Amino acid sequence: MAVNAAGQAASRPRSQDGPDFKPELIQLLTPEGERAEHPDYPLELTAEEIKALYRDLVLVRRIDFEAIALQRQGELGIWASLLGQEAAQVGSGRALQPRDMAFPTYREHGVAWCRGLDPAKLLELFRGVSHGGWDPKAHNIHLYTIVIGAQTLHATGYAMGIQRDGALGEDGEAVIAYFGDGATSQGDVNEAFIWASVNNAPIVFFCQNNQWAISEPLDRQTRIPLYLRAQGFGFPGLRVDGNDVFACLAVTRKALQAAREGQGPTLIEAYTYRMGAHTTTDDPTRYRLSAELESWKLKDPIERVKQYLIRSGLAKEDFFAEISAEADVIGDRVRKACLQMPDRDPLTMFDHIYQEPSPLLAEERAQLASYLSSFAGHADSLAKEGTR
Amino acid sequence: MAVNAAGQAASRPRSQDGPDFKPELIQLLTPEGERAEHPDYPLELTAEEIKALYRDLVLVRRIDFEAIALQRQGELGIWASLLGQEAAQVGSGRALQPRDMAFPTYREHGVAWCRGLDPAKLLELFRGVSHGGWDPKAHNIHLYTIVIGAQTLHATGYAMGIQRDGALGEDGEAVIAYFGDGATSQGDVNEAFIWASVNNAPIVFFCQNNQWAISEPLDRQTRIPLYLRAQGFGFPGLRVDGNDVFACLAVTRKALQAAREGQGPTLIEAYTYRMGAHTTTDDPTRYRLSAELESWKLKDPIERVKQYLIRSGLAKEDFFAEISAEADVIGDRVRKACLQMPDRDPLTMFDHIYQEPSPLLAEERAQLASYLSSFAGHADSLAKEGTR
Amino acid sequence: MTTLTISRALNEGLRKAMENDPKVLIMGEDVGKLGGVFRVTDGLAKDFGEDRVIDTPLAESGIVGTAIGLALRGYRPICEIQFDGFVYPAFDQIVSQLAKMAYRSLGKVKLPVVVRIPFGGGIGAVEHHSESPEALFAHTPGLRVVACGDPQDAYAMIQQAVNCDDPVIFFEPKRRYWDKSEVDIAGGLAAAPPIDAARTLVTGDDVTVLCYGPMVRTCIESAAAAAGEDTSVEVIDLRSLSPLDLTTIFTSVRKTGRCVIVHEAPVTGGLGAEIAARITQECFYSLEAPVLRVGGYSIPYPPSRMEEHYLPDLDRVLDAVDRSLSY
Amino acid sequence: MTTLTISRALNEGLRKAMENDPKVLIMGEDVGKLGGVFRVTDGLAKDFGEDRVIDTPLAESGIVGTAIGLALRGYRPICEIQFDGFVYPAFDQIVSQLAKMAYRSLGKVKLPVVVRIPFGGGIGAVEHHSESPEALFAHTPGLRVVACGDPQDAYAMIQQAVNCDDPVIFFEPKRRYWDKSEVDIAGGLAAAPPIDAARTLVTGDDVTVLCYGPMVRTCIESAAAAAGEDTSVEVIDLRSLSPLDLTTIFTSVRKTGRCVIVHEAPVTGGLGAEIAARITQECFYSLEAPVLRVGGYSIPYPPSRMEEHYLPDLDRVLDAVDRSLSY
Ligand SMILES: Cc1ncc(C[n+]2csc(CCOP(=O)(O)OP(=O)(O)O)c2C)c(N)n1
Ligand SMILES: Cc1ncc(C[n+]2csc(CCOP(=O)(O)OP(=O)(O)O)c2C)c(N)n1
Ligand SMILES: [Mg+2]
Ligand SMILES: [Mg+2]
Repeated sequence: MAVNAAGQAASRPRSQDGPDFKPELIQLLTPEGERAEHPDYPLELTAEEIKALYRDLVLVRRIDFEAIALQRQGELGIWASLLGQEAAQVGSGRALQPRDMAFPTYREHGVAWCRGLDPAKLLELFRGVSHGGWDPKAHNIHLYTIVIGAQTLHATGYAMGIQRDGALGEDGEAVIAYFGDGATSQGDVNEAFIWASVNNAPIVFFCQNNQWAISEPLDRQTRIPLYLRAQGFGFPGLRVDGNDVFACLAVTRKALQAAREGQGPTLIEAYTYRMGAHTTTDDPTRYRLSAELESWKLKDPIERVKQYLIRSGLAKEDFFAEISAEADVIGDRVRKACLQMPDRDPLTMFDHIYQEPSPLLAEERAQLASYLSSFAGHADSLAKEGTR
Repeated sequence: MAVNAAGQAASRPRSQDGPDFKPELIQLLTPEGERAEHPDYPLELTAEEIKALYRDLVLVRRIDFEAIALQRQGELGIWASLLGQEAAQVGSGRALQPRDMAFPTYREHGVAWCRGLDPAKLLELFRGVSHGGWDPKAHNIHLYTIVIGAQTLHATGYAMGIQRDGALGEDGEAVIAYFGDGATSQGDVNEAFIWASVNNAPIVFFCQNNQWAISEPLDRQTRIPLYLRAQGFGFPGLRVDGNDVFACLAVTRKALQAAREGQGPTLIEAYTYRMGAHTTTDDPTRYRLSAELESWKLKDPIERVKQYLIRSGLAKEDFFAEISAEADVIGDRVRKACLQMPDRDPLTMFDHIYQEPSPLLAEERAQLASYLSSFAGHADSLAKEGTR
Repeated sequence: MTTLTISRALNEGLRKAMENDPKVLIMGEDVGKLGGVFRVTDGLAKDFGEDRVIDTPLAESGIVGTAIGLALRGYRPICEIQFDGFVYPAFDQIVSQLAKMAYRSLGKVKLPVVVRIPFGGGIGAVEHHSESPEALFAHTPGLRVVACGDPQDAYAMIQQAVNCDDPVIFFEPKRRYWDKSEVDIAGGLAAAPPIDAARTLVTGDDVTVLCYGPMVRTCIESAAAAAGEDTSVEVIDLRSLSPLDLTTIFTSVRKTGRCVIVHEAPVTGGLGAEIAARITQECFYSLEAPVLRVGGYSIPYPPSRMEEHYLPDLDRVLDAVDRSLSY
Repeated sequence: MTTLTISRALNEGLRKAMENDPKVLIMGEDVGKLGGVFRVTDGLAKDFGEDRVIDTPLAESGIVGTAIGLALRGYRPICEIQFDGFVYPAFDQIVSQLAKMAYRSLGKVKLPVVVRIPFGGGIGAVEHHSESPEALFAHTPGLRVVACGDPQDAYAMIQQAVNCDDPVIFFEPKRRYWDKSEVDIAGGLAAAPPIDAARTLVTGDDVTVLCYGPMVRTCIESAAAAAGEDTSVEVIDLRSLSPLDLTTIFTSVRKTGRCVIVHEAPVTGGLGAEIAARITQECFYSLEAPVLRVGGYSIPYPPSRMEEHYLPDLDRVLDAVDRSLSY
């Protein structure tokens, strides 16, 4: 692929967004639930594996659904729904080895699920009990990062650590960094591309292009398909059907393995759609047409696996009923965990600023303690409060 | 040029830095002083035009030379030499129309010259008399920007202003943003690429790849040729021989005209070499081999124009002697301007913070004024000073 | 007089500014069709077009950096930073470019750029959505830093900020966006105090309380409560955080001899420190008590279910007033 | 005892830290072969290899962001920011990530990252090379902010910073890099004061002078000059700018009753404001005079040929001491 940039300059307009340019969309399972083949991505899955993927998809959607309901009922401050992006997250999440490390945004509930993180941990954040609070090492999933793009640099640095640990090779380690289409505009993400490329770091950049950054459509961030960004930095980029869990699994697995074996970074653009609002505080009817949503409904990531399972005779109604029942159980469990989640002692807000609290922090903590205790049972202070 | 990124992913390693990939280097004048042709960049220059370019090259080198000497003699705090980059700067600088706007770094003395800025203005900055102090509108050259990459966003915003003013078209306006190879790693520069691309802004990104960012060689910033960066953002990039003033003129002129006519941004990588130290405080012998320097000496940007003028019979010895004499005059003038440059009244350091000075600034100014006057002729305060 | 929320008052002010001068632009994330996540720019894209109300790529440095370029071209851009915690990626462009360009050019360049930042906590948000970074900008010479506290100021000050030829960091009290009160839209700007003037909202003799942004309402309520206990509190809305209106501050403190400063930002290194230090220096012999500061603790903004214990409230203001009086 | 410059003492300290722990890395622009523009990392790339002394791409956000990732992997990265004015592109990573990760994770994540910043003016440099941004970081909970003022502290504190499990912003007094004095290399760290302790360098009774970084030498010289005029000045090097060693400060001020704070950063909103406010609050009845502040004016750092008039010097310190005594 010798790129003649001079020729390109001479032959404006640009070909990559011209009408003649068709980005390839890697697909292994059509929206109708038919298996497709791709020469570079052979994928052999057992019936059990496919069913397990189906189960993941259904359960993460159910957890998401429950969280939305909890937010509506005032139990969560906010929730960022993954609706529509289940396949991208489960496919890539299941491509990871336990030893690999994942760096999520705020929407990767499906990835968190695949890593084995208790969904209640996520609720803690969205309920406002903590800013995350889990141990990234426990399940090799880093804390949610809210500042757009910042985690891509952390992921790249972590990958540089893998190199320094000599943990490459067939059984080596790799990193996956998640981010959205909007995030590709941030300086940090582009710097991460540079660091990863220059260091040939073992990292997969997994961009869920859900077509929207809150109210801004993709064309506010780029005028060419996003996966092409990688070629400007000297590493491969590809676009996969983000609603196809098989394809997401296959391309991510291959990219991770390449990374592990020292072949450096890959950018994966998972072409998908944010079926819901940006978060529970957003109202997408203000900025997008329902026709778009309807067209994406036909590409639902769960339905096509179900169709495939049915058509191929791998699963019957009882299997679907069973998963559905399990989903309800998990939904219930999530709900209970949320409702029973204790509030933290306000004084713990002073913990973990430094490894050892400074005298000033100790003093401030004591101030708040005495202030709080002034409300606790002291008749006179209560009376005083009454006058205010 | 349909890029099959999936195929690219499949066929690791990457082709753009593989041994089979030869980036095209656009050249219209060989190091030996022979005219070359390029189908996309026909260039017709009159003898007078070529001589004028030669004059520019010699004069800007002479100004640079004088500034280095002034720094050595303690008259300037520091100087960033353009030695070796004269063709890139003069070629691109002369491609600009007076109405176009240039955004320089701290090394674009040759561009400043082409824009008509008095070199004494540059000395003011490097002497520490002001941080710039010229009016960007006077010659349509913005202030020098020292923070790496920051000016590329200003340039892009300015270009968006041109669009809003409706000042596009054959006689329209365009912007050129200068930056170095190191700068391509900054988030800001990549964000500028995104803004320019998404807005199809009338801007030329002119990267002088002088192979070094202080002590860091190019491979610390990228693993593929820099001009290829543009394709990741959806606009054309090309590499030109940065020591070839004809080629720099031709490619920049064409890219500017394309920008003016609404065809959007271009990235030009001027492939050149920093012949001197990064600045007068730098010691390049600590990090680079003299052999490299020697090999680039053979590609000197001035010598090849001279050879061309001689061979083609366009100029004789008297012309070169005349330019050389003029250079000495200008060198002298620059030197005098520096030596005669008045220091500013210290109290002017309080000027131009806001359009109207705040009371606090007025108070601080008065404090300094009275403090300074306490040293001025007051016998007792002088005596007091003596004891300290 | 019209009853408006702060959000709406800002919207009306922006509309006026855009009507008055075709060079005024709005740029930011989701400011167009959506009208901003707080609806401050609601309807403006529709009425002024996408060339003047620009949904930008998602990058704050790019927003401020290109705004600077547009200003160099003669435009008057108003940047919206979606939330306080997302201004940091633009920090370099603000501190090293926006703040310093007039100085760098010896006054030959003006950058009439406004950077709007919804700030402060109290809305139950996740991390990075409740920051109060004003002290960082107030420590940066070359910037004007202002905060509005009520709909009338919101309406007038945003227009004054747009008209101002200096760069202005414009803080909006996020949790008060939906507070309503009367705004004199017809009256124009003539009656509005200058953008760099503090405003005495409650007159009192015993203690001066200084505040701005979201704490204005809290402090007015505190003054009312204190009045019920026969303490006469003077409440001053600083409005301009840099430069400070020191004359108004000193005059009041010389009268009362006591001062409490209230803000949401951590007390340590916050704006209150500067004000306390200046008051102490200039009003040393008038002070009956040390200047007291009420603000956030020296911790990152806590998770939202704890924020009520973090944020200064009526009780903590009154407590400080009492402590001041006890000296 | 060995006589070393501050630059060399830092170099020796870094070398020790790298020898002691293979997880210690150095990363930044030109830190490798060149040894940094101030030669602080001279020879380290040669001795520890390019995998441990990393010449990074030219982007400060990338430097700090990837350092965070390396720390998450168990490394202890030391980032060099080439000059103070170039830390701003990394501001978001420092303030929103580095400072907050321990808190975000409820202590499950530690980020032992050191960000070294040569700071301050006085070297005749162009714009952006003479900034003093320490107050911005001191206002950011979760960071430790320290400054060394002499070779001994440089040697010990850089090692303590590397050993510290909190993120540390480490300010180095640029214009003092070539100041020489005795360093106890053999003695190790046992004798060194803790990294968060202030140090009394000159004992005195009349006025307390607080300083750090490049102003330490200035203030010691001022104390000597004042002694010649029978004024007994106590000079304290703060060393830790956040958290502050308030005990040492208060003890001294309670003794002297007067205090002058000296730093290069603009007085307005500078660290001196916080210290002055705290002293006034805690030592109110001990104060004979308001705490006075000596520092930069409320302007961007001026062109270098004016900097001598901008920077606090012996005369301005003594002037403030005199003013303090005149109350
Ligand atoms: C630096 C920064 N700026 C702004 C925001 C506010 N914000 C949160 S999500 C979002 C849109 C993100 O879009 P995208 O990257 O496509 O991810 P998606 O939400 O679609 O998954 C914005 C602007 C932020 N979190 N961080
Ligand atoms: C944001 C920022 N970081 C660091 C520096 C210090 N610095 C000045 S020039 C330079 C190297 C620039 O290299 P390049 O972009 O290739 O331009 P060149 O100097 O080679 O012309 C560095 C690191 C700076 N000016 N700005
Ligand atoms: Mg998106
Ligand atoms: Mg270079």
